[in-house]
Amino acid sequence: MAVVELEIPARPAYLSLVRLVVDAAIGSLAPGMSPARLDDLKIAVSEACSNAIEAHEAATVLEDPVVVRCVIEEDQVTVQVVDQGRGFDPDRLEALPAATDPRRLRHESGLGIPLMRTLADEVAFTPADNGTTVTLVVYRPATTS
Amino acid sequence: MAVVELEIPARPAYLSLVRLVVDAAIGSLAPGMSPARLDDLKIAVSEACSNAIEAHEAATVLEDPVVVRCVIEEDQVTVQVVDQGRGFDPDRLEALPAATDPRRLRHESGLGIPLMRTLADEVAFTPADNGTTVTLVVYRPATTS
Amino acid sequence: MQLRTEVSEVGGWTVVTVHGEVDVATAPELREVLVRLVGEGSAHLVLDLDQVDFLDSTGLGTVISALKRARTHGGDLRIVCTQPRIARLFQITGLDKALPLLPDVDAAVAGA
Amino acid sequence: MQLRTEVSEVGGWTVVTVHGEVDVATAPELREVLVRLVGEGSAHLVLDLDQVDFLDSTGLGTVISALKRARTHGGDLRIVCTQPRIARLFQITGLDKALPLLPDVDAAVAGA
Ligand SMILES: Nc1ncnc2c1ncn2[C@@H]1O[C@H](COP(=O)(O)OP(=O)(O)O)[C@@H](O)[C@H]1O
Ligand SMILES: Nc1ncnc2c1ncn2[C@@H]1O[C@H](COP(=O)(O)OP(=O)(O)O)[C@@H](O)[C@H]1O
Repeated sequence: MAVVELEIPARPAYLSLVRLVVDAAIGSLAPGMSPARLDDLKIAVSEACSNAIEAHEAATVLEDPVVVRCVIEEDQVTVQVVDQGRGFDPDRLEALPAATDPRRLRHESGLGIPLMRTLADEVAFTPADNGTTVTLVVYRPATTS
Repeated sequence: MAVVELEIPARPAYLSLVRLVVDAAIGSLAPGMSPARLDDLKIAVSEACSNAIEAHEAATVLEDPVVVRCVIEEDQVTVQVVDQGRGFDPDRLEALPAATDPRRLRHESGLGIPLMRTLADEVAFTPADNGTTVTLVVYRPATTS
Repeated sequence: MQLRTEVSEVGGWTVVTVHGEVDVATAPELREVLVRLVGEGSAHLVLDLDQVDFLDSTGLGTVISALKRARTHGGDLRIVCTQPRIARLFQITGLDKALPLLPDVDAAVAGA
Repeated sequence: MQLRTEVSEVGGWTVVTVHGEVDVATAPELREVLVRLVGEGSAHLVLDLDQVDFLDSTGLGTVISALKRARTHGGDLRIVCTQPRIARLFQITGLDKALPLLPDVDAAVAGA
């Protein structure tokens, strides 16, 4: 198991650094991940970080860092995004209208969590005393090493 | 002031990730640093991390992470490399023979700290209870923003 | 990497080619370009996403918002997108139903 | 990025072109290539560093070690290096005094 942890200021300008680190830490150090799965994970992590940064803005804790932890294991890669915002209940989010429903286009936001749920193999939102931890897991195919 | 912190396993395979993060965190977020000074800083940080990783190997604390902290301020960029090795006294290192001395070529190692001292504007080695903190500072020219 | 947009005219449509990454940091820039174009009377927009390196849900939101704005002003918005990793996001969110992904600018202008 | 080496022959010299990054993680690989070549009788070496993306003190140490090994075996080692950011490291450490940096493989083979 290898752990790479990144702490960033809660600012959108750092999202691209997060993606770069996920790419480098996982792309080069977790052989066997396909580029497509790595892309999926990068989008999911970026969504989780965007929400974390937004949560720090909403809670006016902009001085506190957002933590991104990558855990590389034999059979899976886990990325945790830890924020210190006010938390939320993921089960109480408004569901999006069906894709064919004309009202679907009213929704310019609220797409992040549905994307995460599709792109990652496992997603968990864990409330903490002080914020939220989003855990994203992508499975790795068995490698012959 | 912006702080980006990276924690890596004490393994040489992660050195290239460290350089990438220094490049991305400082190159894109600290305007005004010339590419040449950024290169200098990247080499100095890489040398400090190599020593930190070596120190963890020597102290058999390979499970403990090495921490790289980038602090971007108006007039300077600081990178600290924090290890949990056994520490050392930088003033007691053997001096290299002069460049013109034929014995100079006997020295295949011991080049890292002399490089850091030349490449960074300030270098400090701070012993801690538990390891060493190397602080590397590179000045930023005043920007007109 | 920054966002960069190129604007050109093809067959009466205003083509906006997007380069770089579209995320929370850069989407406002893209939104501004699109709002300005519609404001200037260019409500028939083709958004070419084939040079995009990254796009997230904020990017999708920006596209929806521009589509609605274009239609409100009597125009429309058409998307060029053949990169599977970008197209995938429109498919997952069902947006490709409302907003078909076209293979190139000519197809977009032809509306096919 | 990994280290990659290409080996060719020019005018009786064995030219090793190094691509990628030379650091603690990859220097052992480079060292192995150089040791093997000298062991196989190719003690006249040109090390072309112009395709290197990164080199640190471990890389410098590997160069010194290969130089000594080549000389012990009746040969020599010559460096091609025109990238200022790599050349700078040889200058700072004074190694360019013992080991001149040459502008290209032809100059290295000519020994000029
Ligand atoms: N880490 C978080 N902390 C607090 N609230 C969150 C967090 N993540 C998501 N949320 C809430 O869930 C909502 C839906 O998130 P999401 O699906 O990503 O869409 P969007 O961010 O576009 O609103 C957010 O608007 C926010 O209210
Ligand atoms: N962080 C550190 N912890 C413990 N010892 C260190 C550390 N950094 C440097 N040293 C000691 O200083 C010596 C010289 O370091 P350096 O000049 O980088 O050359 P090298 O690493 O090639 O020996 C090392 O060999 C090591 O003994």
